[in-house]
Amino acid sequence: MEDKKTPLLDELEKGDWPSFVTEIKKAAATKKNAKDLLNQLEKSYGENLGHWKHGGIVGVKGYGGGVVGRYSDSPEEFPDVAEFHTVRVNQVAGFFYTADKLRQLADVWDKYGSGLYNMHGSTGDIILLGTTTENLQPCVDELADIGFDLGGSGGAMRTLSSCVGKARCEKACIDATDIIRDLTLHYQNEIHRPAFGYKFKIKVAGCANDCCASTARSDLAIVGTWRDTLRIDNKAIREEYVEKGFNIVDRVIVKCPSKCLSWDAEKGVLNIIPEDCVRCMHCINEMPKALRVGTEEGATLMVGGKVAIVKGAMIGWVLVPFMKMEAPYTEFKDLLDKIIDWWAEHGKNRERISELIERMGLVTFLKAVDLKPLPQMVREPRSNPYIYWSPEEVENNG
Amino acid sequence: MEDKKTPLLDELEKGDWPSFVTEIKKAAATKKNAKDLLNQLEKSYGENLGHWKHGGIVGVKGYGGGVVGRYSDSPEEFPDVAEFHTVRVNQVAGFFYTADKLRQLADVWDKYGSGLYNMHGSTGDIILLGTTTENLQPCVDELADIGFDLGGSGGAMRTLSSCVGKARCEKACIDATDIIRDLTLHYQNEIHRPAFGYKFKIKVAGCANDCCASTARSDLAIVGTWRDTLRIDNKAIREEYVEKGFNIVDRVIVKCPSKCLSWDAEKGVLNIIPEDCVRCMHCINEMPKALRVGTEEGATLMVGGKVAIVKGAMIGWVLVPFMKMEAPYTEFKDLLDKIIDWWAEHGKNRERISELIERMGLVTFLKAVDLKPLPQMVREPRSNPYIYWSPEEVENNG
Amino acid sequence: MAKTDFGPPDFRELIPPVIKENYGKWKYHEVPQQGVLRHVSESGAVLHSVRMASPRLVSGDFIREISDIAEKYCDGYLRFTTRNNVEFLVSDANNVDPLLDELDDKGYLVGGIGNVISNIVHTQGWIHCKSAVTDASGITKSIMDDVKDYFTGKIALPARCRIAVACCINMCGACHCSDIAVVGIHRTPPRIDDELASKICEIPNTVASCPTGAIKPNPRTKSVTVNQEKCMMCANCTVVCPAMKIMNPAKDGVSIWVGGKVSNARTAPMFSKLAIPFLPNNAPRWPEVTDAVKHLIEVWAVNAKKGERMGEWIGRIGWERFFTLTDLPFTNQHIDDFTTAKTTFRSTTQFKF
Amino acid sequence: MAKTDFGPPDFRELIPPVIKENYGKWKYHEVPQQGVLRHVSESGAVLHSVRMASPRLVSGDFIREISDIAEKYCDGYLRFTTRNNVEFLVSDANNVDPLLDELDDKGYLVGGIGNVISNIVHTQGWIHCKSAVTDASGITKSIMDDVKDYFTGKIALPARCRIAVACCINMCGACHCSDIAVVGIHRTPPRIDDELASKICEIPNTVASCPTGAIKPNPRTKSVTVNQEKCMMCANCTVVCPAMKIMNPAKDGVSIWVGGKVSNARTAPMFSKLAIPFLPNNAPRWPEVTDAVKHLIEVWAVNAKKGERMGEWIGRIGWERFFTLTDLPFTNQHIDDFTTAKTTFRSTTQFKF
Ligand code: SRM
Ligand code: SRM
Ligand code: SRM
Ligand code: SRM
Ligand code: SF4
Ligand code: SF4
Ligand code: SF4
Ligand code: SF4
Ligand code: SF4
Ligand code: SF4
Ligand code: SF4
Ligand code: SF4
Repeated sequence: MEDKKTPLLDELEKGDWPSFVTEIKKAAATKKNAKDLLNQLEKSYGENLGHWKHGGIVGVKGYGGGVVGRYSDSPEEFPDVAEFHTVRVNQVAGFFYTADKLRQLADVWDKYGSGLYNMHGSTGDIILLGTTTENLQPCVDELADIGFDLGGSGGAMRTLSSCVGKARCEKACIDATDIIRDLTLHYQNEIHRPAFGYKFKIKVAGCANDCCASTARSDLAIVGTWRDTLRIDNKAIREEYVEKGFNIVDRVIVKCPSKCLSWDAEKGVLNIIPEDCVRCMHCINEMPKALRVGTEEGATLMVGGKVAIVKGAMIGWVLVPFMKMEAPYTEFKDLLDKIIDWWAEHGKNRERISELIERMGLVTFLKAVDLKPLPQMVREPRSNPYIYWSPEEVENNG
Repeated sequence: MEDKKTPLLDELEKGDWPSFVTEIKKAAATKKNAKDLLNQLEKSYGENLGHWKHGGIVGVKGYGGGVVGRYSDSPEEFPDVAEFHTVRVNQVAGFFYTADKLRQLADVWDKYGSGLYNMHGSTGDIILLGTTTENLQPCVDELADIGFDLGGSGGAMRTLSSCVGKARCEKACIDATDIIRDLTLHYQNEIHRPAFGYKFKIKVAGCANDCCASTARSDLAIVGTWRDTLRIDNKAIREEYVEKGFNIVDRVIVKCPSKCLSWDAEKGVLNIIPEDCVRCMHCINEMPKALRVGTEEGATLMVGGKVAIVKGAMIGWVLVPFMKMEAPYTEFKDLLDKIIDWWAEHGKNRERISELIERMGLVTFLKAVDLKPLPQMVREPRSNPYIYWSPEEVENNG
Repeated sequence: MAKTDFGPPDFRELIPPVIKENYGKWKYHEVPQQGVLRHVSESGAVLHSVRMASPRLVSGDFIREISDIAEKYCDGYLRFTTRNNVEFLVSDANNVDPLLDELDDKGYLVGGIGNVISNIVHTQGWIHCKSAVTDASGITKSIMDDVKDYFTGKIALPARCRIAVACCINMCGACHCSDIAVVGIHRTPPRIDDELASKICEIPNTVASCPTGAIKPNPRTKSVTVNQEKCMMCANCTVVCPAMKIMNPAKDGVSIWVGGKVSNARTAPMFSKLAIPFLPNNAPRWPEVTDAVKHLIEVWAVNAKKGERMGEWIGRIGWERFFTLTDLPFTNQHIDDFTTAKTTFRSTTQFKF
Repeated sequence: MAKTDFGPPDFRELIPPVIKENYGKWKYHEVPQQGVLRHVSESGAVLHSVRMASPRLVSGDFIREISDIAEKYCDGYLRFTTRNNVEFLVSDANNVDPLLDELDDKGYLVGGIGNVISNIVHTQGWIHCKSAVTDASGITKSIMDDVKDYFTGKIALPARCRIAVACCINMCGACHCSDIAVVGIHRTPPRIDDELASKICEIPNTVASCPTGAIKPNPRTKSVTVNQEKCMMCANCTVVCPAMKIMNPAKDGVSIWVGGKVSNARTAPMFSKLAIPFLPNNAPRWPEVTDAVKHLIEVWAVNAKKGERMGEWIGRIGWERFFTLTDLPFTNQHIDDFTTAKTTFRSTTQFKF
């Protein structure tokens, strides 16, 4: 392998933001495939064209997914990335690591792969970026030895991820990291052996700030909330905020989406109409030392988040307004199983759950998963007068 | 014809609101068809079932529409409404009448019809309610003698209607009644000889209060507006309103949708950010003695309003943000002709213009009628990444 | 051959002199009392308009009677409003009170201006339409009898409330954008007379007429079939193909929709949304319907802020709260499943319990 | 046979003692300086988290280096954020400043907290994905070099601004809900290798893959045809059928979308909307793209009120004003024509000129 020049990519070593090119070069110092990755990438930069081939399925024993096969379309020119498969390694919940754990991982990957990583992929996995077909099995075996298992790919439940949750956040209403730990273990088979028509993603956010973008990009999002009243420490409001010049009216009161807050400047007291609060988190975000989430904690389940392919992007919508989330999360798992069953039965190839619901109707879906219609599920009732009545509903209703 | 009892309908003579049953009875005193209408209606009330037949085309010489054929499905039982056609008579713009004109109308209708009217139909016509096939032609002839012409029906331009406009309203920014008078005369052929695939409705509202529900129920709505700044008489605000206890902040300032108003209580002055005003009319509505519409008057054209059949209801949307409306309204007519041409060319049977636009795409429509895309036309740009590029656009753009 | 295409009488010949002179010069108006508008021109000229309720479906007697009244007090000038009320155009201010007295004597109701319930916009019903599921005039009369104190202004309201009634989902009027709309509905799919259909049905048109794609050609019978699970009982096919019958007196009924508006004042125009999917078609006075309408008005009137129309009030409190405050059940029927249904799904965790 | 299905390491064994002890008991946090979070527990215990920028695509050297740092200052404990920054979890408050110093010495950037531009969420690009129209890592690096003062907090912003970059419209990430999203796009329809297609194309799947229904089977060639007027160049068919090729280096490019968000704070989550339909794919530093992003940030920063995110600001001023303030052209491409397009049409006369 000759030492090719990469003038275009070198441009991306300039500037203060840490450079991925520098990282690839670091790996390339010892790894031929990292070097050829750089070379092929330089070619792409020159031509405005990627050089990975379409297709190519690879796998490891006992798993149906977790690796993404990748082949160069110019193997003669870039022989060391002729095969350059990705290994999706299930991340630790909350993305917590120790130095030791990371070094163990680096040791294995130095041995079998490019020495390049995505920390982390958008779904949440540790992406080990590039190895050969031959190296896959031993790599995965040794990852197992250090306690790392594969994540999901293909028509499977995908690797679950969450925000940091109760581990490091005062706002968490549910134990986000424990939930994904528990569900990940419970659904190992669904994650590792693609048997669905398409991907199914679950993400867990401790509260409505949604620090893991769960409603935007998971088929089922679990978002922490509370049922009682948020906790107000008026003394702290006065001392930590108002008396220090914080404009509580401008910053909080007028921005409350449900207009349920008022500030009694005379008494120095924040009043709330608890039943009107939509638990948007804003007031708590603005005055973290004085306001806290309520104590009757649970989750809102949001179904259907995804990006555009095929029927358009969707932000997940309310499926269950409130569910207690207590280990072992049996109520949740029962519901999830029903959802997956219905989707498996009716979903077409490459049809996400929200597209199936759109095609068959939300009511049909609710019936299938034994949920009652609730106004919380919709922004507004229907406006077009095309109303379906089942014969039973006509009988029971006048 | 025996004198049947109508116990059910008699119930509707009770109460203080003027009773249509009483009206029918008044006509029935001299008109056999009114009497049988009552009888058939009583039967409908008893059975929860209408008794008009499906179909039946009738017409008068020189016209393709303007009458709605109607036949009883029980002609033996109700011989006097065996034929009971409606005549749609084009109303006077602004619904203005004199006693003489109304009496002339009543004389003709007493002679040929049931003596029953809808003043007015939802589209705007005077509905002469019920006559025989035989009487249609002489009735229409004598209506012509007193200056009344037919309105529209079927796949035609429908009878135009408007609010009272400049005739009696200080808010009118366009001469609504003159516009429909002019357009009605200009489009007589399109109104009287159905040649379209479906109905096409035009309504004109003098301002955004839309007192004739134009954007909700016309394929093309002309809504008055202005381009400069609304006129503010601060003295009148103070004297007629604020000093009389009118809470200008609660009633006006906080309700301005674009938050472009502020009240300087000290100076007694209302401030406006003119370019932010969206001309919603609210502040003017609340303080008619102090605020007035601007002086640079014109109209916003809204396309596509309709109810649900087939593809769902639509509220008309902005097609032309601002057009001067000066007689003889040539600019408007040119645009309207292009719209109708495109619809005629591409529309399917029973496809309203908004459905056609939805099917073919708003951009295709804009190109066909020579309008440039404007942000005013949409609430927001697209969110799904399915972008069409014509080969020319690709050429001209990088 | 008769004269054609001459259009309606010219309004300019039918307006009173005060309007002719002050056309386009009106400066402001006030409402000296409910039912009376006083428009003042830049010239100082004044026009009083007195608004009187009309049943819309009227007799020649009525036409002649209002003509007589107009002659007596208004030099013969009058008009109708876009909601079918009568307006007497009084040029001589001295005539206003005598006119009001006469109307009162004759039992006519005066009102309909501003924050009130004005006349109901309604449709033909069994009186003249073949598609009618119910009778719009009858429901209108029954409701207006009950709410007439809101028309005359005897009871105050937070804002105007526009009611519309349609006898079928064709909704000839503005039901789809009304504060309260009453709409006749079917709840059973059409029955097909295959024999007849094979002769007269234009099958492609019939198939195309179905908004939900429930109709398929049936080559065997040379007719069509309806997929019952997809049929939303809209009756559109029955307009296109006379061999499809959907009337079902035992099961048809009435639905109620709320929160629409058409004006652009403050808020954009809004569609009405389903509040009550079914009430019985209980002629001659539809007590379930009138009770429901009254109930909706009362809950709104008590809870809305001044100036908040039905849809604006619901916009502030949210639909979930609307259903608790009105104590109406939320059912399968409320959830949209038509083409843009997904835009109605609540894709935020912001909601009230 | 190897061990399978055991799942990832248990996070409970990888969190520092202070977290173990105060798990679920955190009371509040503050930000003593940009890049540093100070979480305080109900017990009074304190945890400092120091956030450091990462290029996401990292080498073993990087992994070892951050491990070493973590060992030195954090007993080896660290984590990554959901936007791929590194967080050092410092239990001993005395270690915060030395850690910051070392990071500074090594040239690492610290920041990303609160009303800033945090790390860009991006995708594989030419580095690993076969569908990439552009290189996400390269664009990300180019943008972040330009806006790093917003990351470190050197320049203040009205609110947080989340940027995402995707190399194709599959948008692996949250481009569809980001304050600013950069997305690679095609502008020419796929070319079909009929010969190949006749052999390998699963025609029904390919037809079904097209969101706009542009693909029809072609029985003659045993392949498919694409209706060029309906094709929106989404490339989805090329994923399903390898005989369809859409890459076109001369015409492909980059689009920019704005105003999305995912949090439910104040306002509901929002989709990003098209701001700039096309910019050239100008590697290695995409100056047109970085300029556009900077421009958008600057116009927003100057005009938004404190606390207003991009989409909230646009929501207040309206899109028509957005286009005038940013001086961006409004084109045919901005107008939606997908399935729910009509819900984007402005059905009110309320707009700004
Ligand atoms: C690696 C990763 C991007 C990254 O750099 O982080 C990725 C990479 C690919 N995604 Fe993705 N997606 C990745 C997260 C996402 C996300 C974000 C998420 O999961 O939170 C999304 C949006 C959310 C969603 O699922 O809707 C996403 C939406 C897609 C789509 C569009 C799906 C849709 O329904 O619209 C496709 C297209 C497809 O499946 O055919 C896709 C397809 C792909 C493929 C498999 C395309 C292909 O066939 O080659 C990419 C493989 C690239 C490679 O060579 O590794 N990827 N993809 C992410 C997975 C890493 C991980 O496991 O952690
Ligand atoms: C008479 C009138 C109702 C009334 O009592 O006022 C009426 C009556 C009928 N309408 Fe209408 N429509 C009447 C105004 C409307 C309006 C309101 C308007 O024009 O402002 C609408 C809603 C606005 C719109 O056009 O979208 C309206 C939307 C419909 C529709 C649904 C159209 C759609 O695109 O969704 C139909 C169904 C059809 O055309 O097949 C329809 C069909 C009908 C038919 C022709 C049904 C039929 O085939 O028999 C009705 C004839 C009844 C009869 O026996 O006279 N009518 N119709 C109105 C016309 C009177 C007039 O000329 O002044
Ligand atoms: C007479 C009439 C026009 C006509 O050509 O016939 C008319 C006349 C006036 N309207 Fe209207 N409107 C008339 C139907 C409408 C309609 C259409 C409808 O109801 O079908 C609307 C739209 C209703 C809706 O949004 O659903 C309408 C929405 C308004 C508004 C805005 C209301 C709001 O949403 O806040 C105003 C402003 C106001 O009241 O201050 C207004 C104001 C007025 C003013 C004050 C205008 C003026 O300065 O003269 C007129 C008298 C007030 C009144 O009646 O309350 N007019 N007005 C119509 C009387 C109908 C009736 O008999 O009740
Ligand atoms: C560390 C992290 C969670 C994790 O598990 O990794 C996190 C942590 C915190 N978030 Fe977050 N958020 C994190 C990603 C997110 C995301 C997801 C994303 O950006 O992809 C969002 C949604 C963004 C969106 O809406 O598009 C997010 C929306 C918020 C919000 C609501 C912001 C708003 O719209 O007003 C808050 C509230 C606040 O800032 O006061 C918040 C608040 C916080 C707090 C203050 C919570 C706490 O009390 O500890 C944490 C530190 C503040 C900070 O970073 O500004 N976090 N936060 C993520 C850091 C990402 C990074 O490196 O920059
Ligand atoms: S989503 Fe809520 S609980 Fe989770 S990290 Fe963000 S603020 Fe904390
Ligand atoms: S959480 Fe949101 S809705 Fe509830 S009181 Fe605070 S700002 Fe208002
Ligand atoms: S629409 Fe405007 S101009 Fe016409 S009557 Fe109503 S308020 Fe007056
Ligand atoms: S017309 Fe409407 S938008 Fe304009 S200033 Fe008045 S209230 Fe505001
Ligand atoms: S609403 Fe239906 S039934 Fe009533 S008039 Fe219109 S078409 Fe006829
Ligand atoms: S009633 Fe409506 S939904 Fe049912 S088959 Fe006929 S057209 Fe289709
Ligand atoms: S956005 Fe497209 S090109 Fe980029 S990683 Fe995802 S699928 Fe591949
Ligand atoms: S690129 Fe997309 S729109 Fe074009 S044919 Fe392929 S799937 Fe259809």
